[in-house]
Parts: sequence; structure tokens; C-alpha cells
Amino acid sequence: MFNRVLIANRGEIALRVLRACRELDVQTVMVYSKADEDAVYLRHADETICIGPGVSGESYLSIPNIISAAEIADVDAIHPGYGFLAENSHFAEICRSSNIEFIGPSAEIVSMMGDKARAREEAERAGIPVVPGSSGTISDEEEGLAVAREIGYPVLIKASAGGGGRGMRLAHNDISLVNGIHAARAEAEAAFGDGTLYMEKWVDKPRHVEVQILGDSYGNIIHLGERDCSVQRRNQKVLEEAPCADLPRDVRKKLHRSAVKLAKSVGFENAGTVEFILDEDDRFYFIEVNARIQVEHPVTEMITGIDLVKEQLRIASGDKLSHSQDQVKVKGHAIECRINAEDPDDDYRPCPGLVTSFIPPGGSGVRVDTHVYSGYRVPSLYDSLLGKVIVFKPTRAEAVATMRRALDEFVIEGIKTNLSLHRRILRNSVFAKGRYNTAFLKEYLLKG
Amino acid sequence: MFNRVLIANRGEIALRVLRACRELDVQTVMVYSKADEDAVYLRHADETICIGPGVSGESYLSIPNIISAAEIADVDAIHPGYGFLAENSHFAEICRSSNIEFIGPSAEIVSMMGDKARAREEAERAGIPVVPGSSGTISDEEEGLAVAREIGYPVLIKASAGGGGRGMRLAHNDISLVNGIHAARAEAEAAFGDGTLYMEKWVDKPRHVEVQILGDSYGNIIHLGERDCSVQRRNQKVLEEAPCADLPRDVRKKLHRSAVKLAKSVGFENAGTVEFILDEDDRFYFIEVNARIQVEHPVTEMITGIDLVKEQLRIASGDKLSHSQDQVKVKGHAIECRINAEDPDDDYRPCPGLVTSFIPPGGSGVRVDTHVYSGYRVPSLYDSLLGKVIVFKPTRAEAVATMRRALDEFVIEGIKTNLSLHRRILRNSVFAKGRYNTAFLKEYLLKG
Amino acid sequence: MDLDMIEKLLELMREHEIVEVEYEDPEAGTRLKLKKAVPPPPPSHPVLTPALALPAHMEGVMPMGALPPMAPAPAAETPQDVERANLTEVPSPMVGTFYRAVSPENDPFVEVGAVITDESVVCIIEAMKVMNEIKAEVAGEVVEILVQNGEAVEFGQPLFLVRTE
Amino acid sequence: MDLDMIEKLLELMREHEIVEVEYEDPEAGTRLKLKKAVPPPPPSHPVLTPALALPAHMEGVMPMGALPPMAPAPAAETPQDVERANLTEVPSPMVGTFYRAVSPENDPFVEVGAVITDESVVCIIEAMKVMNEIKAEVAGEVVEILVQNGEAVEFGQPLFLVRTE
Repeated sequence: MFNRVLIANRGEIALRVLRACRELDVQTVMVYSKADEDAVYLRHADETICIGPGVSGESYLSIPNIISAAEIADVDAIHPGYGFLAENSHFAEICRSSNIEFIGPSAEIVSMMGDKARAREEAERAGIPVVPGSSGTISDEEEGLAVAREIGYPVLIKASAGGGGRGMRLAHNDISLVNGIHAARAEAEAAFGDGTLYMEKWVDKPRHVEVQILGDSYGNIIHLGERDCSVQRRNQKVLEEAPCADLPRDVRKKLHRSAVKLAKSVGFENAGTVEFILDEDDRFYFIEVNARIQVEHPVTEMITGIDLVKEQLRIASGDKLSHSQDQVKVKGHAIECRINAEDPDDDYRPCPGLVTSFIPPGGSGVRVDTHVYSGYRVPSLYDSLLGKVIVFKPTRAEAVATMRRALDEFVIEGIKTNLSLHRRILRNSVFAKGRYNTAFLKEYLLKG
Repeated sequence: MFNRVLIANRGEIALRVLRACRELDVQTVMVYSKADEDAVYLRHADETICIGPGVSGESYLSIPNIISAAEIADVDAIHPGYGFLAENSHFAEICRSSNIEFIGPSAEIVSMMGDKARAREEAERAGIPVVPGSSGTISDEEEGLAVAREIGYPVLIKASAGGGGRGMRLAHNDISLVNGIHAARAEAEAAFGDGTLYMEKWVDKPRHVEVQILGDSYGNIIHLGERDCSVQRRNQKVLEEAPCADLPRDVRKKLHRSAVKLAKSVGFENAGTVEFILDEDDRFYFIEVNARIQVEHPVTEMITGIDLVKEQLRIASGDKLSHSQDQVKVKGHAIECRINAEDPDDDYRPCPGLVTSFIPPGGSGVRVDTHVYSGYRVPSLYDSLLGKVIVFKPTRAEAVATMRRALDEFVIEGIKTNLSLHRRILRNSVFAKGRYNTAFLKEYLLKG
Repeated sequence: MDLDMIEKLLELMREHEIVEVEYEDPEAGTRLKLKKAVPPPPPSHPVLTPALALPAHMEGVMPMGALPPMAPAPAAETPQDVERANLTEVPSPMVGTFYRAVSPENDPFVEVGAVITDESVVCIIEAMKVMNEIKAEVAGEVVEILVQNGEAVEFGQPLFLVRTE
Repeated sequence: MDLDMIEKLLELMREHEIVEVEYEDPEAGTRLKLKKAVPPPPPSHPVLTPALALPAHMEGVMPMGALPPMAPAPAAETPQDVERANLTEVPSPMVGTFYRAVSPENDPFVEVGAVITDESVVCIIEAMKVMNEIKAEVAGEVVEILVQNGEAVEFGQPLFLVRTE
């Protein structure tokens, strides 16, 4: 195991990684920006280093500053968390050349999976179903029109380097396709410096289900079951659960096998997620691979009893997987609610500021992952995630009941949050039945 | 299930019971004293009723006030929590005569188990080993001397109505025995209004191990494994764990069987604990039965996955036990630390006051049961328990590591607490080995 | 925070007839509270609703049954026309049911306008089937009866408003 | 807070008919509450003290390595005997290793007493094997060099103290 690890992130995931390190007796170095300098969670690190001003580009996204801090603090490895530099292959590369272990997949895998069109090709090669679409990228309008004629409208134009819905357009006919290609290319070039596009058939109201993967450096790959992440708002996940509540046994098995097959075929190492969409007939299609720990990883930890961040640390330090596939037992049901600082009455606008009172829920079956406390000031510079409430109970019905009471007793004053949205989701009858898709929030809750 | 339950307690256990009720969709009525009127946890109840001034005798211990509140609020049942009226057979009796279900054993069982000499006799009758001593009570010095001659010094003089170490004396010879009998009788009369005494041989440095019992109204009794409660300070439990870390398999089995046997022989119903002491050769002796939910119940919940307070509610409402003995599977390891408002530098004197900052630990494997938050004022009138940190992990070593980091990240400012004591226990090598007895704290930690 | 500022605040309070000021500066970590002498606010506790004057609002939309509505703030119910001086509440000394008379056939112990002594029985509170006669513990004139006959009352809940000499 | 101030406060309370004063200054660790004899006040609002000046001390005995002290606050390094006027710190613009000279054989860029301009190179900070020349960005006289040669520095850490005109 490593002696000393630098945590190149902030907020709840920085604290999550720190907890895993402390439990493994690994020393921690936390880097922070000026905007985070008063945060109490920094107290728990063995060493803290200020790496720049509040703006991320000069601190949490500054590769030179983070590498310098790692060298000064003499760490063996860097955990990037999620977001920021977690899927930056250049950063992974520089870590390697600096003799610092990057806790995640290799730079090559990060790069391959970051190119969505390339990942799609890899999935096709491995025999995993992908949404009908272009084989590889599309170079111009002509090619786009040809693909559209073949797969039929509506189609989705997507950026290879894409993420978070940017560089994405829906087209219902030739005219909107041509316009969409131009708009998506311009947006992708502006956002990612790369205007490469590909196309997929539009799947209406899909479910979003993803499979957690672990791979070690000896070629062993296992899956840890799936998560249903269909409760989304503008392509952003709001609530996740594991296992997926309504999935035929054979589909579930095929999903798991497909994920493992793809991970094996590309030589995936460390922790990652293979994401799929399912249409209303439970046909599934690969969409992408996330080559990092995800926000929603705790639901998988609860149903398997496996600590994913500790596994990341073990794998990166050269250990073999601590569980064989047979040893992974899925038990019980877990739900996670992401609590954001945002105003539910004003189009969920981010809402930073001073948290005057913060009383997290507790008791049986409740886990809270948060860096927030009474008196914490939510900076305006970073994302609005305040923390996550995770419940774990023997059955889904019990998990729903526990999450309801946990949300009801959660007190957050001083800033607006999305607690009320979660309270409504947990009392919605469609959600209670367990089968819902990515249109659920819009159809049942956001309309009013 | 009940429609509406009154919670006749305060603090963390009142919130614990409320959580179970909410998850079962049972309405809650919380009673409170003037000293607790500002507590935020009262907000979570469906109804709250002030039942008197701060002093317990006129509020939480006032049977007329609580029964009146129950009648006004039209509840089906009362949950007494622990302490206060939880083991008051008169209260259980009045509930029955008022057609309100008392959530606990019958008044007869509460009364029988409250009489320690009587409970000892019942154990002997059921063939459970008891510490050598008087058969029944001792009426005078002569009888005491005769018993002492038979079982040999040192002996312990105990009050039948006793609890918390009051009315208890250790005697090493005839003179201290005679003095001890007088002193214990006077103390017991003052404390309990009952000077009845009995005697036991003194077991040096025993381990304190208890077995959790559940019984329904159809005569079914199961056990939920044992807890090791040997980390004690002046007969007060400080830290508990489940299962007991060092117990030969046959002794463990016998302990469980003995507990079930005793519970069956007296017709025990609802939740209770059979307490034993073990000498250094793992010979065990019955000491007493606690006919109520206990502070340390969460460790058993964690290793069995069974919610004990929900079981109490189900049993009291007439349901059969939801698990057979075969269905109870003990898995993993749990530890609980009781966090008290007390000054570790001043003989652990209770330390009420304003909690200016309260940041509980969180993350994987950590459960916190507390009613405290930043801005809460700990009243000086009640016991000093602020809450409990419970950890659950696959192995004891992992549980210890998780508890260490949980204690390290727990921030409580404004008042003194025993966090530092727990941090020392969790880093003690004797504790780490898992075999320790009731002298542990005194020998290894309190001295230095 | 210094005395000058406090003095200035007090003057502003007088000028604007402010009775209570609370001031917090989380940045500086200071907190100040100033409160003027006013007569006790009248009766107010709605029966069997928590007498919890809760801080701030609970965030966002509240699901059904999640958190019961709070008792209206006492100040809101203060009758504006009563004289503020010399008014005292008679609080309930126990939890129970409030009765104004020994039985429905009898006259009430007191009506508004009645002049009472410390020893006057003003009502009955039934608790655990026992009828408890409640004495005023204060002398004066009954100005208002704050609870309806047959209503449940909690400990400390004001029952009568009495004008003392 | 001293007796004089309390006395002054009490006078103000009388003058303005104030019945209650609460004052907290967690920074100074002081808390004061003054309350006059008055009829029972209305149910008080529970104050969720948000004024959490956090750091303070951690409670009780800290186990080894449990909670290390935070990076020293820049202010703590300000020498107490220097004149406060016209002193400016030159902060480190990056994380790295501080060197006073181009190489061990060379003379330091500046010594105490040196007069510098905005453009003067005052040190080198090595980050990712790159030697970065750091300019003063302030003109004046170097009063103190706050970091040892070869020490690691974090972003914003004061490197030099400069007396400006």
C-alpha cells in the first residue's frame, strides 16, 4: 500500500478519499484553493497545501500546481476524485512521467474512453450492442444525411469529446440535421477544442443503467452489479439506486457480462462504469465508459459491502482484486439522493452562501457523505453538490421509507437546496413502483 | 400496527423511536419538558405536548402527566425508551388499565426482573449458572456471615432493587461484611425505598457479555447474538461491540441457549437483554435481565440487519416475530462509542452547556444516533449522553480502523466531551487484541 | 461591537418603538440581543400544537405529513386593544382537559369580569380521570378566558388573563 | 469585557427600558447575558447559533496524527516588532521550492536592505523541474526574508516583507 497520497480534489469526494486513506493507514496530503482554505475537512489531512486562487483553472485544474505540490509533499500517488482532472489523460501521463501513481486507469484508457466515438467503436468490436448510428465519426453533412437515411429519424448528433450535454443536438429531419451538425460542431469546438462528431439513433425515454467495474493490473475484471440512474434533470443525475428495481434476470445478467467483456477487451484497470440505455422493451445499448470513481458509487458499496475507494487504492498500489466474481454478493437495496445548493423555485439556479444550520439525518440504515456543517460557506466557484444521503435496507420498500424520513429530518438553513425535490420524488407513486425512465422527473415532477 | 404512538422519553432514544415509527408510517406524539422545548428533534413529531417543568420527577417521570398526554393525544401505545419509566412496572400496569399498550414486557415481567434477587432465583430454577451466593435474599448479618463462610471471601453485597452500583458493597472479611450490610441496606433504602439485600461471590475482573432477546406474544423467543460491554467506568458502559471478539464457539452457543431458556421459562415478551459475567476461564454466570431496549442496541442491529425498535413495535401490536432463529444471521462486526458531555480532565464530571459546533462523522460504515446539533444547549438536568457513533464493517480490524477515523473527524466544540477517551481506547493495544475485561479502562487508560 | 453602537441601537429602538433586536455577524462571530420590557403576550398556544416557536422556515416544499405546521407566533395573536400593564397569565399546572365548571349543568367558576383571589378555584383540569380544581394563584380581575371548555391543555399553557392591581 | 462595560450596559438598559441583553463574541470566547426581573417572557425562539467561528481548539486530547495543525496563517508570521505602516508581503504565486539564487554558487537575488522595483527578480521557485523567476511586483526596501533557501512554499505564502514608500 502507498505511504502517502495526495488528494487532488475538494468537497465531499476529497473527504471520501481521505476517509479511505485514513482507514488504510495511508497519510494524506490535501491540496486546496484560497476559496476553500477555511473548510473544516482540511483539518483531517496529515498535510495541506494551498495550490492557487479560487478559480479552478489556476488551482484544482492546474496540473503544474498539483504536480509541484505532490513533489514537495513527496507522495507516492494522486487520487483525482471525480471531475476536475479525473479524466484528463494528459494529467495521468504527467503523473506517470513524474513517477507518481495516478489512481485510476492508464492514460491510454482514459484517453480512449474520453473519445466517445472511439469508445463506441470498441464496444462494437467487443460485440456489445450500441445504439444504431454512424460507424465512427461523421466528417460532413453528406455523411450525416446518409447515416440518418439508414437509421431513420430522429437522430442524436454528439461530440466525440463531449460530456454534460454540450455539443449535442437532436434532429427530426434533414434540415434540422444540417443545422444541428453545424451548431454541435461549433459548440464542441468551443467547449472541448475538438469539433469531431458522431451520430446515434434517438432512443425515446430510455432508462439509464450503469454497471460498476473493477479491474486489477493482472487482467482480472469483475462487476459489482448495476445502478439505475434514470432520475435525471437535463442529463444530470439527481438520485440513484442499486440494484435496478425492475430488470428481467436475463437482461441483468447480459448487462453485467457485456460490461465485463468490454472492460476486458480494452484492458481496463482500476474502477470504472459502463453506461447503458434501455428502451421500453428492455433492449440495452452501450453509451459510454466513465474511467473514474463516480458520485453515486456509495449505492454499490452498500449492496456489495465493498469499499470502492479502498479498492482503487489497493489496485493502484499493485494488489490483486480482493474479491473474485463469485465472492461479490449483492444484498439489500440502496438509494442515494444528491443534495445540491440550488433554488427549486428559480429553475434550480445554484445557490451558494452561508449555511446557518446543517443537521444531517442519522440513525439506522442512513449514511451521509458530506463536507458541509453549520457555519460552512458554500463557495460560488464550484459545483453545487452539498453532499449525499445514502440509505441501505433489506428491501426497496424499506429503503424508500428510510429515505423519506431521512429527507424529512434533514435541516439545512441559510441557503436554498433541492431537498424538497427529493421529498417529492420519494413520495411519487411512479417512483415507488420502481420502473421509471429519464423522462420521469420532467413528466411527473418538474411540470408542477 | 399501531396508528399513533406516544414517545415517553427525550434525547437520542426519543429520536431513535421516532425514526422507527416514521419508517413504519406510525404517527408520533412526543412529550417534552420545559427544559427541552427548543430541541429541534421535536419538530419531526406529528404532535408534541409539554408535560411539565425540567425536573424529571414532574415531567419524564410523572406517570399522571404522561398518561394524561396519552389520553389527550389519543394514542394506541407508549414507547418508554430506556431509563425514566422504561422499567417501572407500576407504569406498565397503569398503561394496561388505561387501555394503552406499553411497548415492552408485561408489568409482571418488568417487576420480576426489577427484583434482582428474584431474577437470580428464576435463573437458578431454569438451570442457568449464577454466581455462587445467597439463595434468595439475606435477612440479617447472621445469614450473611453464613453465606460468606460457604462461598468464601471476597463477596459482593447487592440490593435487590439495585442498579447503577447503588446499594452495592464489596467485603473481604467478616468485619467489612457486617459493615457493608448496614451501609448497603441504608443506601438501598434511601435510593430505592427497599433495603432488601442478597449476596454473591466476587468475580475478579470479569468480562461483561449480554445476549439480545426478542419474544412475541405467541411464546416464540429468539436471540440476536451477544454484545461485549466490558469497557466500563464505575459500572457504566462506555463502548460496546458485537459480536464478542474472543469467545470459544461452545461458550458462545451456551450463552445464547441459556438466555433463550431463561426468557422462555419466565414467558418473556418484547425486547430484552440477558446479562452475564465471564471469568478468566470463560465460565459464565447470569447476573440480570434488562427488560427494555438498551443504549447499545444498535451494534446488534448492525450485525443482524434487524431493526430492534421496529420489532418492539411489531411485537407490541400483536405481530409474530418476523424472523425465526434460523433466519438470524450474524455478519460483520460493529462497535459503538457513547459520546458524553463530560470533562475528561475533571473526573468525567458532566458538562452541560451550549454546543457551538457539532460536526458528526459520516461516510462508509458509520452510523450516528444523536439529537445534538450546532446550537443545541445540553440541559444540566438529564444524563450526559450526547449520542452514539456506531461503525459496521466486515471484520473487527476494519471496524476499529473506521471507528478511529470517525472519532478523529468528530468535531464538538463549546462543551467538554469524552471523545478523547474513546480515541485512546481505539488506539490501545489490549483493546485492539479484542480480549479485555471490566478492569480494562481502569488499568490501561484511566491511570495515565 | 462596542458600547457606542449599542447605545445608538437603543436610541433607534426607542425612536421606532422596536421591542427586540437580534444581531448576528457570522463573519465576526458576534451575536447581540436586546429586548425591551413588555407585558407577557396573551394566550396563544393552540391546543395540542407544539409550543415550539421554530427558527426560520423549513426549506422548500414540505411533503404531506412531513413536518407539521408550526404554532402561529404568539405575537401575532396579541389583541391590540388590551392595556399592556398589570396583566398576568394563569398557566396550566398539568396536562389534561380543561373544564370551566364542575359539570355541564353548573355555572362556570369564573366569567370575564370576575374578581378573584389567589385561592379562587377558576377551573377544573381532568387528568387520568381525576378532576383537579385549579386555583388562580393570583388576585385581580379576569380579563380573558383563553381556552374553550373541554379543550386539551398542556403543561404551562396560559388559561386565563388576569389584570392585577 | 470588563466590569465597567457591564455597568455601562446596565445603565443603558435602565435608560432604555431594556429587559434582556445577550452578547456573544466566540472569537474572544466571551458571552454575556443580562436579564431583568420581568413577568414570564413568551416562548423563546431557539437560536441556532450559526455564528460558528470554527477553528478554536479541538476538544480534549488529540491522538497522534489525528488532526494536524493547519498550515500556519500568514498573519502569524508577521514579526510583532516591525512597524505596521508601509509594509507589504510578496506572496508566492505558485507551489514549489524556494531558492534565493540561481545556483548555490551564485549570490542571492536580494538581501535584507536591498532596494527593489516591481520588476526585480527576487527569487526562483522550482515547480515541475522548471525554475521560475519571481518578480517582486512591488517596489521598496526588503525588510525581511520569510522563507529559508530550499524550503517548499505553497500558493500565497509570504516570501518577503517589503517597506514601500
